[in-house]
Amino acid sequence: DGHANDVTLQLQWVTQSQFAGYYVALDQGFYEEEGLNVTILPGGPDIAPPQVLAGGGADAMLNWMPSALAAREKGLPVVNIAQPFKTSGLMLTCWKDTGIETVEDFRGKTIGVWFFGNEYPFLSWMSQVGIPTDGGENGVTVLKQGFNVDPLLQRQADCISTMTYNEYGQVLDAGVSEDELVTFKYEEQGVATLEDGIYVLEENLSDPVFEDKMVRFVRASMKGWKWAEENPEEAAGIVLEYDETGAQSEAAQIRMMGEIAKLTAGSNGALDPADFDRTVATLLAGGSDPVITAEPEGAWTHAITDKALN
Amino acid sequence: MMAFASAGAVWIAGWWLNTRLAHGPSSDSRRVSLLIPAIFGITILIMWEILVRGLGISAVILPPPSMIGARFAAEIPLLWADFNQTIIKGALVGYVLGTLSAFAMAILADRSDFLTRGILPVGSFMAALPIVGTAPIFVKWLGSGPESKVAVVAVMIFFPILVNTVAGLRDTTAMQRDLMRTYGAGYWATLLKLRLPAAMPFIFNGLKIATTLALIGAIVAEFFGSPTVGMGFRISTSVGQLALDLVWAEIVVAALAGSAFYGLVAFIESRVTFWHPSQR
Amino acid sequence: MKSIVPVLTVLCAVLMIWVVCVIPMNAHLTADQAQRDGLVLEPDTPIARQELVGLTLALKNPQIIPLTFTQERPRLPSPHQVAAELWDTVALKRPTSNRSLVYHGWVTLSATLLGFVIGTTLGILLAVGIVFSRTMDKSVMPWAITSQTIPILALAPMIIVMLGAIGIQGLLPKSVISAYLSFFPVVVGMVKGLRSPDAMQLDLLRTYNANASQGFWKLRLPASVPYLFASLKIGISAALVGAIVGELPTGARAGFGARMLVGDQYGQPLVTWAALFAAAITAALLIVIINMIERGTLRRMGMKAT
Amino acid sequence: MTETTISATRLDLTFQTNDGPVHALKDVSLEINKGDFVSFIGPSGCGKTTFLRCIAGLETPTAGELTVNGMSPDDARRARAYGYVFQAAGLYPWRTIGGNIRLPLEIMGFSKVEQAERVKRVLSLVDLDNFEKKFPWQLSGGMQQRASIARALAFDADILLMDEPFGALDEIVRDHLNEQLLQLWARTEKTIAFVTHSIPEAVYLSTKIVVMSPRPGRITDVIESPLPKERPLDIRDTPEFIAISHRVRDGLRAGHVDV
Amino acid sequence: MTETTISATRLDLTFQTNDGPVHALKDVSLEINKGDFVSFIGPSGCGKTTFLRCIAGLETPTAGELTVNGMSPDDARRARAYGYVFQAAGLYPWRTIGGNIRLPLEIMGFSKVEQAERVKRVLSLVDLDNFEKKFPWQLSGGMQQRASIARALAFDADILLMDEPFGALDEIVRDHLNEQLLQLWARTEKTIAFVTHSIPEAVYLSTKIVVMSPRPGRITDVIESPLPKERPLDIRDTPEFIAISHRVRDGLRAGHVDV
Ligand SMILES: Nc1ncnc2c1ncn2[C@@H]1O[C@H](COP(=O)(O)OP(=O)(O)OP(=O)(O)O)[C@@H](O)[C@H]1O
Ligand SMILES: Nc1ncnc2c1ncn2[C@@H]1O[C@H](COP(=O)(O)OP(=O)(O)OP(=O)(O)O)[C@@H](O)[C@H]1O
Ligand SMILES: Cc1ncc(C[n+]2csc(CCO)c2C)c(N)n1
Ligand SMILES: [Mg+2]
Ligand SMILES: [Mg+2]
Repeated sequence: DGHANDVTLQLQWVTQSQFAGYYVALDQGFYEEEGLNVTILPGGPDIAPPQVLAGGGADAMLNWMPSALAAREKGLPVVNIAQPFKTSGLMLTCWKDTGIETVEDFRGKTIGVWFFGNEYPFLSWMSQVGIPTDGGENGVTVLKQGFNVDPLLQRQADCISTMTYNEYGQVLDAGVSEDELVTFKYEEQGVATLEDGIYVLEENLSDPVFEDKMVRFVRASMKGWKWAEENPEEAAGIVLEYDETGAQSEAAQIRMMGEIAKLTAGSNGALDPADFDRTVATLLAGGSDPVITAEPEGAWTHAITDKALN
Repeated sequence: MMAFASAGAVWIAGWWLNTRLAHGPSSDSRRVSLLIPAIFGITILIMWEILVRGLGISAVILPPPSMIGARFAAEIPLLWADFNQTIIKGALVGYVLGTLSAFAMAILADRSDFLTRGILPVGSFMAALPIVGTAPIFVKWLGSGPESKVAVVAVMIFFPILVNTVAGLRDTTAMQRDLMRTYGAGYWATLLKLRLPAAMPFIFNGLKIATTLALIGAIVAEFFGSPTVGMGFRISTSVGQLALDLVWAEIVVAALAGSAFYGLVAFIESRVTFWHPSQR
Repeated sequence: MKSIVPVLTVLCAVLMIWVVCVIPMNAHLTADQAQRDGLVLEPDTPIARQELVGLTLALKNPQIIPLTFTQERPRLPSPHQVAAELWDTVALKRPTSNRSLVYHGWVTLSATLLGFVIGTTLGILLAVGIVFSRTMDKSVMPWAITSQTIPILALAPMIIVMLGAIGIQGLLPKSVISAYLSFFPVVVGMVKGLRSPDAMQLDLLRTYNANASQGFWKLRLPASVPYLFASLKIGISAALVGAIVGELPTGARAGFGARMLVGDQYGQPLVTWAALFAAAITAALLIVIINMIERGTLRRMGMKAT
Repeated sequence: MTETTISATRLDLTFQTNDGPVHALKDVSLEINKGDFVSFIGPSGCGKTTFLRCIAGLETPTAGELTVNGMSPDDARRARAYGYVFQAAGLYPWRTIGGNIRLPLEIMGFSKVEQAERVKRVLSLVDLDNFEKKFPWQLSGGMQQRASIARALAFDADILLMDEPFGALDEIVRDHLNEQLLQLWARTEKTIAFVTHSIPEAVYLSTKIVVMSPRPGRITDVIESPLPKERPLDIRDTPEFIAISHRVRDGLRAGHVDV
Repeated sequence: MTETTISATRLDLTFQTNDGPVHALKDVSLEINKGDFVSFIGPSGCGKTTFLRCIAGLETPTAGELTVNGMSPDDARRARAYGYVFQAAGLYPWRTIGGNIRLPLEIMGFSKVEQAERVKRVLSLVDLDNFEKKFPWQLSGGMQQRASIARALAFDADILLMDEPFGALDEIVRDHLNEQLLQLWARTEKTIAFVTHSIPEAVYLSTKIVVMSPRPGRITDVIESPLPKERPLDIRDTPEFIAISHRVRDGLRAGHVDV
């Protein structure tokens, strides 16, 4: 039937180079070569991709693993079928003149954190280093940060969450020079969690038609990613073409593509179980309100990538 | 199919009961006029429960009312903290501030026909600025704390109240005004003894609209930046965690608070404008 | 026409206040930037400057005042910046290009109009039901009020997801949100309007033994027309807000809402401000159109439009 | 002339209001024959309007018997037995004068041609020939009142109920309309119930004058007029006329014990 | 009695309306002396109200001279020289009857004690002793009109301007209030300008009757009444009274060319 070749992918943010691989695959006809008819749905600040998946609005979604594991515990069995992003791009960016040099200096400071399922790595990091997040003298005051860098520029927060590929560049674009800033990469703090994996509903995987479709989808997507890594400028140009808002700037997207390439570089698409275990360990080490309460079972599979990458 | 059939049956039963009550002898008593909407609401809830369970809709899309109720009961301290942050510190403060400044502006505008002509169109233009656009700007200016929520609410309710108050202050008949002129009454006497009382029905109209706006404004503004407490914060983060039962519990709080607030203002209105034909 | 001079006066006043506010609002950012560019400033660290309010800072360092008006990422853009951005994106871009606000305006407007039609129709039907059925009056009205206390931004993603689940995407989900926001003013106004005939006007029909449908078409409906128009004007701007709200979680593809979101996310305040003003201008135009229809209708009906 | 059109026996009507019941009509008995012109006169608030509304089936008496054309008032209303002129003109502002007069004709299902013809006829009856296309607010108060009379005359109801129809008119216009009304009545043999505050008007127009006393509204006097059916305006200077006027005034005064 | 209170010379007033100017008053000249009781009578829409409003400084003539107590009407208004009774009662619905009467007293700064005393006095003058605490809508139309008269009498203005104050009242109450008004006038030597549609009322009350003709409103006749100041009600049956009435009626009829 016709659905055998239709794939809808739900992104977790608006069209930008973070998702270049998929747009490249679409634009360069990699999906078409696989006989696929792919629709990419951009996301937004209030849309939860797992919810879209649950409602049947999409076949696959991109998600950060903490959020996906939380969804599993909420009774929505999503499974990671591919992990194009090897490394985490999440970090905290702070003003140097606040005197912050080490994590210990966070005490008494105000820190902007993204919520919406993205807060868990931060919370578990803080609980690992023993800093309370209740806003007391000795702890940090947490702000729910909007998805922009204003709290830092306006000095409403001493540190904010940034992605290496996007928000950090925006801080620099605002005229701030790198040596006014101090950054803490989650990757370097040992609390990195997996970002931007491809997830599907577990029940669908038992359907061979669906499985085959995903194999082709992952294969084409990875081809897209590798193409994008090699041709960052063109990839950014393709992303811009698909940006319906018309508000993205070329320079920013090219820079983003460059940073993204660093994150995808180490991955052939298959999830590295060691990264998974580290992610789970980080989350289970969480403070009073952990994302997940137990070691997840069957949250990832190599079934798809094994077929796709051969 | 079974689900639709039983939901339909519940609907018919509820409607039948309400029709009986609405046409019954004591249909205007306070008790019955609370009972009827309550029955309507309960009917909807039962249908909701039946449909969600019968059609197997996932709880991460639409949880059944029983689950929402259970979550509500379990999270009362959390809900209370959120309520306190958003409604008390945000919406109410903004409501008072917005109302007072709208009154002040209305009285200023009202002093001259020229100002009124100028302020009303500009005012309705400003009122058309959508909150989803203005809220992030206020968060940027005033930070994530309650101050930005207060500002959003105050700005949002400012123009409805201003427009209503100005319209109300002008809603006197020529004869009522002429009467004051024959007494040689000055501006303030006319304002206090004629125009303010005459404006009350309009002012309350604005105040009632403002109650629902204030709530929505305070909650929505938290979507764009907030401390880690508050109804808008909870709703937006819980959606991300797929804790839809908690989202709906917060929506229930918003609906209860909003209806109570509206009811309170309507009650004061009936006391203050007892003389107006619509209240008799 | 008599209003033009007063409106312009008030606009001038607003602009002037705006211009004056630009200085303190942008003073800190401007100062930080100016220092990086080599200017010597009074408190010479950002932290120290943070202790001062914007106005004091600007007065201590008058050389930064002109710079506050030309910031690329201002906290408060100056009016000419917004005007220039509007001019650029409205007049200088091809209307079919996605960099043109005309294009985005049309995206939002089409959802707005569809939602407005749905909401108005629903509102009128509900009002008729409420006026003619006591059961509906008693049971539905309180819930109509309650429905408006629910934060729409919380419901919007759910509506989009639920409709997306049954395969409805694009215009309609946004219009549903528009309709949700615009039906309420119409219900309230129409109920008031349909109930506005006085006892004598009703009694007159009773003496003719008119039936309910004659009462509706010959008395209640014409009597409600002025109320209807008043609510339509509130309803249309609510519908516009609804469409914009719907554009945030639909994946921010196009429309004023998407522009506001992306402008906010990528640190381009001018994009946000221009979209904001374009939205308000659109609302104002829609209201003007309804005003004109109202005048024509009321004049044809012989009721003087005031 | 002995056919009874309206018959009221021991009518009682009490309004329930928030501060206690208001006894508006008490023990009212009255027979009105076909072709009668009956005027009701009495102090403000004595129940004249209320009684007229009872006849019209717009208000239900709390006790007593009331029949109109042998039916209950409500059945008579359904049978469209009467035309009613309210105390105020009550024209619909969104209809022209012609449209207002056409309203009952539309509801009662007259043909378009018939409608147009009748509108023309009644408009000329009340001297508003050129005003068919005008809207109510383009007319003076007195003209509006005439239009509302025309509206009640447009469909030929046998019974006319008129509540102070000439209240807001000056004496000259009033005299003129009084004459017109008498002519119409004489020509059509309608039964007319007419409320007024003016003693000369009541005496000039009526075959029967009903004097009422204030709350609870009771009938204190029913005067059968000995005046001939043909009544020029200057009949008002005849001794019979003055005698009846005095009797009405005395009856009225008796009701005003407290003044 | 020769002190001039109100003096109008060649007054003209044209309203600018959207469909052309309306010439409401034309070439109106009139002297009213202190202590006069002047009635204005004329067809509906002839400008009676407009003239009264000019005197009260509520309307500005487009041409001509008008002085009140030797001042401009506006200055007289500011000096609170008169009490005005409008054509409709116009009570404020959010104030009780007592509160409505107290309104001018509050504005003019009377003491609380004085206010209470005056309210009591005028309420009894218009026979509303027990209604001080009631709200306007709890009274019949006639009672409301009496309350509005009481309101105008509460502060002792020298000039009373009354626009059809007794329009909605039945004849008996009207007679009673006519008598009361005459007594008050005799006792206090107020100057009264009084608009009415009733010829007997005008003749019974006035020392001077001004007959006006329709648009553009002009004065067609000014009749100085030869009746004595002391006027029992049955003076209305005297030949002088009837003679004056006829003269007024003729003057009025002359204005109604078209009816
Ligand atoms: N709907 C009502 N509810 C309560 N009381 C009423 C109602 N209608 C009339 N009344 C009272 O009934 C009495 C009779 O009123 P009605 O209108 O019949 O008087 P009326 O004789 O027509 O007076 P008027 O000459 O002023 O028109 C009055 O005291 C009035 O207050
Ligand atoms: N504000 C106004 N604008 C335009 N025309 C007006 C205005 N006020 C009065 N007129 C017109 O001036 C004329 C005189 O009106 P006025 O109210 O003085 O009449 P009146 O003699 O008091 O009549 P009535 O006996 O009906 O009270 C009328 O033709 C009226 O239409
Ligand atoms: C719905 C949703 N919104 C935001 C994020 C976090 N996030 C992921 S990518 C990205 C953009 C960075 O430029 C951000 C903010 C998320 N995970 N899910
Ligand atoms: Mg009556
Ligand atoms: Mg008048």
